[in-house]
Amino acid sequence: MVSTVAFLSFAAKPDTGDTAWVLASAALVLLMTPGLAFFYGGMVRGKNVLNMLMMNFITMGLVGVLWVIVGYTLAFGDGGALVGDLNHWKLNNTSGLSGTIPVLAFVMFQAMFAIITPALFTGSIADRIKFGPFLAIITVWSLLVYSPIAHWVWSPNGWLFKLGAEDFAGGTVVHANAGAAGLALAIVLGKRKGWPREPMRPHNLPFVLLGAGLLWFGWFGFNAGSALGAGRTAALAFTTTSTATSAAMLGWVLVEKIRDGHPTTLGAASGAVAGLVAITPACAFVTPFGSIFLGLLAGGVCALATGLKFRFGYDDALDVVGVHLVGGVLGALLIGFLGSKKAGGANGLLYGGGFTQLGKQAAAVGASVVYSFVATLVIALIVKAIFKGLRVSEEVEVEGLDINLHAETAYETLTGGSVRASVSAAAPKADAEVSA
Amino acid sequence: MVSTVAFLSFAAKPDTGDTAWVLASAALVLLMTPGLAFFYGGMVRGKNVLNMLMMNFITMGLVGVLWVIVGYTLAFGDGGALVGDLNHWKLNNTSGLSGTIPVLAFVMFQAMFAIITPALFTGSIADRIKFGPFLAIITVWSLLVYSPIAHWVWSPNGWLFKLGAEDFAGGTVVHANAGAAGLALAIVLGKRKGWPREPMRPHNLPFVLLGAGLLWFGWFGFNAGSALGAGRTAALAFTTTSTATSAAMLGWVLVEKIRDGHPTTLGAASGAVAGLVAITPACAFVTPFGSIFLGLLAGGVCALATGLKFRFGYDDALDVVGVHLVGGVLGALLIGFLGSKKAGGANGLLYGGGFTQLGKQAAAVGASVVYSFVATLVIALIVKAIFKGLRVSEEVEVEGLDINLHAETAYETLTGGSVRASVSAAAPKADAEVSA
Amino acid sequence: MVSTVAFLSFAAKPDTGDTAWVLASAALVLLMTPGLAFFYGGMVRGKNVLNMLMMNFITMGLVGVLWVIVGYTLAFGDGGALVGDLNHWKLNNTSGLSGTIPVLAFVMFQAMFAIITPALFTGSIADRIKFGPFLAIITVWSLLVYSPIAHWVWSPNGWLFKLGAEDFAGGTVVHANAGAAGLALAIVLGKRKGWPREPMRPHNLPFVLLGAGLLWFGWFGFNAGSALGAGRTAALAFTTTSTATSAAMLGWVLVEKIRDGHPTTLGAASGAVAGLVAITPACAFVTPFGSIFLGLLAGGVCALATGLKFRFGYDDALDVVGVHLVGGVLGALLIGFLGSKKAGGANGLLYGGGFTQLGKQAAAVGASVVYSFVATLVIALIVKAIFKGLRVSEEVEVEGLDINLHAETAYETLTGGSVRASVSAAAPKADAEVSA
Amino acid sequence: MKIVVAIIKPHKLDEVKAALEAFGVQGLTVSEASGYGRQRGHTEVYRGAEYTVDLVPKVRVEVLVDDADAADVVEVIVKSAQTGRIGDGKVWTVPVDDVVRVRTGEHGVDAL
Amino acid sequence: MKIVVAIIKPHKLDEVKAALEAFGVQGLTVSEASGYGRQRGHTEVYRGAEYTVDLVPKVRVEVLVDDADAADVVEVIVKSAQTGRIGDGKVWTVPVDDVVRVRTGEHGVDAL
Amino acid sequence: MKIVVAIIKPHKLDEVKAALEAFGVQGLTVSEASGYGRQRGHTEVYRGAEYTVDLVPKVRVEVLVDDADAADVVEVIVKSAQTGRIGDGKVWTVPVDDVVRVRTGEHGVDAL
Ligand SMILES: Nc1ncnc2c1ncn2[C@@H]1O[C@H](COP(=O)(O)OP(=O)(O)O)[C@@H](O)[C@H]1O
Ligand SMILES: Nc1ncnc2c1ncn2[C@@H]1O[C@H](COP(=O)(O)OP(=O)(O)O)[C@@H](O)[C@H]1O
Ligand SMILES: Nc1ncnc2c1ncn2[C@@H]1O[C@H](COP(=O)(O)OP(=O)(O)O)[C@@H](O)[C@H]1O
Repeated sequence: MVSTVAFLSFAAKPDTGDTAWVLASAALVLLMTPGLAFFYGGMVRGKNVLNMLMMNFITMGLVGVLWVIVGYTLAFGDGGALVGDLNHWKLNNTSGLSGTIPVLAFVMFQAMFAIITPALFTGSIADRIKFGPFLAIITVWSLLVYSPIAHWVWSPNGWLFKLGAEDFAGGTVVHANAGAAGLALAIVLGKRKGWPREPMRPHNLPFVLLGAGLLWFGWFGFNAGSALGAGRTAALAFTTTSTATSAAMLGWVLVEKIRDGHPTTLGAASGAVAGLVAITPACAFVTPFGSIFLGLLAGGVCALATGLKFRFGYDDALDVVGVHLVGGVLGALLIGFLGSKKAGGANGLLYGGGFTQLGKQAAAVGASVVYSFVATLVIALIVKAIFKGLRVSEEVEVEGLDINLHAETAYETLTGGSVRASVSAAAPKADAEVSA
Repeated sequence: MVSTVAFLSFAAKPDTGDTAWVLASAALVLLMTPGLAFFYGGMVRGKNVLNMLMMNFITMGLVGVLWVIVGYTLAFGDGGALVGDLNHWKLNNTSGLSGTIPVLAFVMFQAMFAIITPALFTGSIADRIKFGPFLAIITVWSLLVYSPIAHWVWSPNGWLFKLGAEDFAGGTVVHANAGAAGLALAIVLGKRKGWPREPMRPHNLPFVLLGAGLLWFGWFGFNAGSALGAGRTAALAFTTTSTATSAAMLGWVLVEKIRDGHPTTLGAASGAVAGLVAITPACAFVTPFGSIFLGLLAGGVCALATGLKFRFGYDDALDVVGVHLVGGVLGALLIGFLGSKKAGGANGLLYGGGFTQLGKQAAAVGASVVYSFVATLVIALIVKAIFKGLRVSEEVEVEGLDINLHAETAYETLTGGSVRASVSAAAPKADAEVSA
Repeated sequence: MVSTVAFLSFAAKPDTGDTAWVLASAALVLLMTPGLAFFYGGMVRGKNVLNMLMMNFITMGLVGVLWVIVGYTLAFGDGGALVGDLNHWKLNNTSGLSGTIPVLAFVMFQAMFAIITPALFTGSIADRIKFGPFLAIITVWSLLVYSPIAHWVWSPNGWLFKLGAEDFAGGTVVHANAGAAGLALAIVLGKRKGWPREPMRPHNLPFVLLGAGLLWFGWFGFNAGSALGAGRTAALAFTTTSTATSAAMLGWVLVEKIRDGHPTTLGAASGAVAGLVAITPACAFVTPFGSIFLGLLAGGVCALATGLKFRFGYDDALDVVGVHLVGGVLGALLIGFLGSKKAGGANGLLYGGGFTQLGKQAAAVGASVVYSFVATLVIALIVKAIFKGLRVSEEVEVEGLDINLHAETAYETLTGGSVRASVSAAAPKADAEVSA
Repeated sequence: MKIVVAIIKPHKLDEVKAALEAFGVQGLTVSEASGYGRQRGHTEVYRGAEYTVDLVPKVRVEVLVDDADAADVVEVIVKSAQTGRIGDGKVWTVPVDDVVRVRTGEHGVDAL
Repeated sequence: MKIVVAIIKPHKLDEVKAALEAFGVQGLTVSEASGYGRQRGHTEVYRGAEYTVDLVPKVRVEVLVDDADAADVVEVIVKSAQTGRIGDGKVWTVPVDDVVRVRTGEHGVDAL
Repeated sequence: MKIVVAIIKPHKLDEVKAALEAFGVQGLTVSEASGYGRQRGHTEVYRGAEYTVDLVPKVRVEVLVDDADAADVVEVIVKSAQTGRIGDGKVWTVPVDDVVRVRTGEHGVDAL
C-alpha cells in the first residue's frame, strides 16, 4: 500500500484505468477469503470442515459490515499517531477521490484486507472453539487490533509510517499481526484432545490445493493492487509476487525432499502461501531477481518453522504461526537486506543501505507483533470469562463440530437413500414459522 | 445497468480504463454460472449432481450461441417499446462504441446476464426434468422471455425504462424474472417423488460454499460492471454490493439461530446470495449505510421465504422462489424506500421522495413477474405436449439422473480397482467411429 | 498476441487502462493452471489425483522461476530468427514500456503462458511418470522447446513471424506445441498397466467441471489479454472466444448424443476446452459469426479425435493429442479459411483471400509440431537414460502414485477416527529437525 | 442366538428399519455394499469409451436376534424390502455362539 | 475356528487394535458401518427443514481366531472398546468351518 | 447352505468375479474393507509430521453357496485372488441356517 493520503478532490474525475485495476483487485482480494476457507477446510478432519468454512465466511459477513460502519475510519481516519478519528464513520465524507481513484474504491480494497486478517487465524483455533465466543473475538479484535495497526503503518499520521517503516501490502499489518494473534489464541484455547499423539490428517487435499490456487490468484490483487493504480509499480509488485511464490514453493518442497524423503502437495501449497506472505511487505521494494532469494528463503524457513509447535507444545492447528507469523516477520526484515532503490524502496543492507532500514523494519514488525499478541491474549481471556469458556465440550470435539455447532454434515454418501441419508424429515419449522 | 444508448462513433477510441473494467466484469459474470452450478450442485443428492452441473454448463453453450445470433438484437436492438428489432442479428453493426466502450464489450457483458438468468431456475426444476425438454425450454425462454424483459427495462425504447423504473443491474430482469419462471416450472413439473416426506439433504456442502464464494466474487462484475465504466458509480455499486451481502449473511444466519437453534453454513451461503440478489437492482441508487439495512432485511426475509414452498406445496427444489423471486422483488421495491439522490437514484420514501418511485418500481417488477410467470407456464406446457412429458420416469428418479441421462457417475471411490470401479471396458465406440 | 515490439521508452507513462487489463489478464492466465490441475485431476483415478495436481502446481513453481531468469529472454530477447539473446536475462532491461504497458506486465503475462504450456501435457503422461524425471523434462523442455517456438512465432525477429503466420494467442505456440510434446511423451512412456482393457474412470467429475469453468474464465485473459490493451481488438477476441467455446460445447455433446446415445458432462467440459483451444490462434482474426462455425467444428472434430489413441495404440491418458494437438492445428488452419480483414486478420479462403494465408498457417503449425515432437522425443529419451527409466514400478502404479511418490492420501473418510485414519503419529521429524 | 443378514435395495432401508422397529427389534447395524446378480448394472461412457458397471449399490443390514425371533425377523425384512423387481436382495440367518454388550459386558439375550 | 465380530465406536478402533495386538492377534479386518440402537442420533437443519439422523457412525471389526482364544478375544475387545456410555456396541462370535490363507493355500489355524 | 467370505486385494476383484462366474456362481455381494496383518501399511508425511497407516485397503466378497459347492468356491477364490505376495487375504466358510430371496420369498437353494 503506498501512502493513503485521502486527498479529496470532489470535482476531479478518477483515472479509469487505475480505478479499474483497484476495483478488480478488491474483487480478487475478496476471493482470497473463500480461498483461505478451502485451504484450511481441506486440512481439517471431515467432521469439522463446515465449521472451518463457516468461520471464514461469517468473517466476510461480520467484518464486512463492521468495516464500513467504524473499522475504516479507525484505520484511515486522520486521527493521531495511534488510531484514526470518527470522521469517516458510516463512510461519511468518502465521495471524493483518493489519489486517482474514488475513495470508495480504496475503502473496498481495504475492506477485503480487514476481512482476511482475522480469517487467517482461524487456522490456529481450528477444531475446538465455540461459535459465539469466536464471533465476539473477531468483532473486538477487528476494531481494537486490526484497525489500530493498519493506522500505525499505513496512515500518514501513524507512528510507524512516520518512522519510515515499509510495508507495501501488509506483511506486518496482515500476516505478522494475524500470526501473533493466532499464537495467543492457540495458547489460550489449549491443545486439541489427542494432539499431537493422535493423527489429524487433512481430510481433502484437493481442497487445500484449490484454496492455494485461489489465494495465489487473489494475491495479485492484494499485492499489485496495493499500488492503487495500474502502472510500473503495480507491474513490479505483480512480478515479484509471482517469482517469490514460485521460488518459495520450490524451497519448501526441497526441504521436504531432504528431510522427509518426499515432495508433497501439501508442501507445495504451503510453500506457495509462505512465499506470498513473505513477499507481501516487500513486493514493490525488491527486484525480481531479489524476490527469488526472498522466496526460496521464505519457503525453506517456513517449512522448518512448522515444527516449532511440536517443540514448544502449543497447538497451532494449521500453522498460522509457522507460515504467517514467521513469513510475515521474515518478509518485513528482508526489506532491510534486499530493499533496492532501483526497485522503489530504500536500499537494504545488501544494496549498500546500511542498517537503517533494517532497524526501522525490526521496530515496526516487533511493535506490531507484541501489541497484537498481548492485546489478543487479553481479548481472548475476557471473552473466555464472559462466555464461561471458549471451547466446545469433549464430546463435541470427538463427535465433530459440524453436526453439533451447525447441525449439518459436509458430505452425503453417494447411495442416496442409504445409510447416512436414513433420516426422517420432520415437519419443517420453516413452515410453521411462516404460517404463524 | 445505466442507459445503454448504443451511440456508435466508429472513429472515436474507447476509454481503455472503462473497457478494461467492463471486459473484466464480463469475465467475472461468466464465472458466476459455474459458481451457480456448484452452489446448486452441492445441494442436490449425489446421484443427480452431474445433471445439475450439466444443465448449467449447457446453458453457457446454448444461450452463449443464441445471444450473438439473435438474443442480443431482440433485447438491445432499437425496435419498439416491447422488443428489439433485428438490426444487430449476428452482431451486425456492432463495431463502434457504446458510450466509452466498444459495443462488443457491452454485447459480451450482457451475454453473461442472458446466460445466467435461465441457469438460475435450474434450481427449482432439479432432480426430475428430462434433458431434451430442458434444452427446448431454455432456448425458447431465452428469446421469448429474457430478451423482451431486458428490452422493456434496459433499452431506452423499452416501456418500463421510459416509465422511469430503476433496475441498475438486473433485480427485475434477472432475478425476479428467473424466480417467477422457476415457480411456473416447479408447478408444471410437479413434486419430486417423496418430497417433502423423504430427506433430500445437500450431498456436498463445501461445494455449496465454493459456489457461493465464486458467485460473490463474480457479482462484483455483475453489479459494479453495470456502471459500464470504472468511475464513481462503479465504486459505489461495488461498495453497496459488498455491504449488503455481508449484512444479508448475518440476517439469514440470525433467523436460523433464533428459529432453528443453529447457524448453518448453508444459511450463510444462502444469505450471501440473497443479499447479492436484493442489492442488484439498487446498488447504485442507495448509500452504503442504506445497503446495510437492505441486506439485513433481504437475508432475514428470504430465510423465512424458503418455508413458503412447504406451506403452498410447490416443490421449488433449491429455493429459486425464496431467494431470487422474493429477493429480486424486495430489492426492486426497496429502491422506492431507500433510493437516495446523493447516491445516484431518485429519492425514495425514506429520503423524502414520496411514493412516486415506489410506484414505478412496483409496476415494473409486477409486470415483469406476471409476464415471466405466464409466458413460462405456456412454454412449459407446450414443450410438455411436444415431448410427451417433461419428467424422467420414476425408476430414473430413484436410481439417479446422472447414470441414466448422462451415463456417468460423479465420484469414483478411492480404492481404485474395487467395488464401483468393477467395470469391463467394451471396445470403445469412439474407435469404431473413427475407423469408419 | 499482437507483435511484441519491446519498444522501450523510459520516460513515457503507461496507459493505465491497458496496463490494468494486461495485469488482470496475467492473473486470469495464472489461474488457468490450477484450473487445468482440477480438469485433469478429476479425470484420473483417486489414487493418483495428488500426483496430477502436484505436476501442475510444481510447474508453476519451476517454470515461474526459470522464466524470469532465462526463459523470457530466450523467447523475447532480440536474437535472431530462431531464438532470443540473453539481453534480458534475470529481467535486465525491462523497466521501460512495451507499447503502452510496462515491459514487466508483458513479461508476467507471457510467464503464465510459459507455465501452462508444459502443464498441458501432464494429461498425456498421467498415472505413471516418476517425479524426478518429470521435473527434468519440464525444465529442459521449457528452455529448448517452448522459448524457441515462442520466439519463432511471436518475436518480430522470429522466422514464422516474418513469414506472416498468424497466431493471436498461442494456438501453435501453446496448444499444438503441447499436444505434439504430449504425444512424444506418451509414446516414450508406454501404456499404463491394463490400458485400454481395464476401466480408468474419472474419479471426480465435479472437479473436471470446476476445472473447465476456471479455464474458461481464465481464457478470457489468455485470448483477449493477448491484445495487450483494452480496446476494440480485446473486445473482439473476448467475443469470439466466448462464442466459439459455447459452440464447441454444443458440437462435442452433439457428437456424443449421436454416437453414444448420451450427452455427458465430461463431454460438455471437453467440448468447451476444445473450443477454447481452437479459437486461441484465431480469436482476433475471425468474425463473431465465423467463430460459431470454428467452434462447432472444433467440438465435433476433437470429440472424434479422442478415439485416435485406441486406433493407434498410444496411451495419451487424458487426450492431450485429441484436444490440444488436433484443436490447436485445426484453429491455426481455420484462420486460412475464416480469417477476415474486417475482423483484423488476413482474408482467408472463404473471404476471398485465396490460399496464401492457409499456406503460411500450415507451414507455421507444421514446423512447430514437427520440431516439438522430435525435440521432446530426444529430451525424453535422454532423461530416461540418465534417470534409468521414466516410469514408476508396477507395484507403485497399482497401489497409486499419491502414497508412493508424495506420501499423502487425497481424501480422508468422514468418520474421523476410523479405518483409514487409523494411524499412529510418530514423533514428527519436523521437531527433531528444528531442535537440531 | 442368530444373526440375520440382509442385502437390500438402498431406498428400502427406511422401510425395513421402520418395520423392524415396529416388530420390536431394538438395534441393527447397516453398511454399504455392492451386489452382483441377476439385476444388470448400467453402462457409462467417457469420451466415447464404454464401461459396463455390473455392481449395483446395495445396503447390508445385520440384526442380532434371539433364536425364537429369527424366522419372524427374516419375514419382516422380506416383506418390507420387497418391490417385486429383480435385485431385491437376499436374507440369510447364521448361528451365533454368544453376544456381548460392550458397555456393560452383559451376555446373550440381555446384550441385545 | 471362530470369527469374532465387533461393532464399536470409531474413535476406539486404535485402542482395540492395540489391545488385540498385545494379546497376540496377528490380523483383523475393519470396515465402516452405521448403527441404530439405544444411542440416539442427531438432528440436522437445512434451510429450516429438520431431519432426524438416527444412524450413528460405527466401525465393524472382524477377527478370525482359534476356538480356544475366542472368549479371550471377545473380552479383550470389550475391555478396550468400553467407554461406559450408551452406544459402545456389540461383540458376537460365529462358528467358522474353515479358513484359508489366499497367498499359500494353508488351511485352519495355520492360515491365521 | 454356507456363506463363503473372502478378504482380497482390491485389484483382484475383477478376476475373482470372473472366475466365480465361470464356475457357475450367479451372485455375490462386495464391500470395501481395510485389513491389518503381516502386510505392512505405508507412511504419510504432512508438514513434517509422520503418520504410519497400518490399515491396507481390501475388498470383502460374500458368496452364498450350497453345502456341496462350498469347498470348490473357496478354491476358485483362492486361485483367482492369489498373487503370492503377503496380504493376499483370507477366505473362510460359515454355516448358514437359511436363505430367502426377497423378491419371491423362496427359501434355501432356490433363493440363490
Ligand atoms: N450367491 C449370492 N451370494 C451373496 N449375495 C448374493 C448372491 N446372489 C445374489 N446376491 C445379492 O443379492 C442381490 C440381488 O440378487 P439378484 O440376483 O440381482 O436379484 P434377485 O435376488 O431378485 O434374484 C445381489 O445384488 C447381491 O448383492
Ligand atoms: N440387535 C442388534 N443387531 C445388530 N447390531 C446391533 C443390535 N443392537 C445394537 N446393535 C449395534 O450396536 C450399536 C450400539 O447399540 P446401542 O443400543 O446404541 O447401545 P448399547 O449397546 O450401549 O446398549 C448400535 O449402534 C448398532 O450398531
Ligand atoms: N485373524 C484375522 N482375522 C480377520 N482378518 C484377517 C486376519 N488376519 C488377516 N486378516 C485379513 O487378511 C489380510 C491379509 O493378511 P496378511 O497377514 O496381511 O497377509 P497374508 O494373509 O498373506 O499372510 C489382512 O489385511 C486382513 O484383512
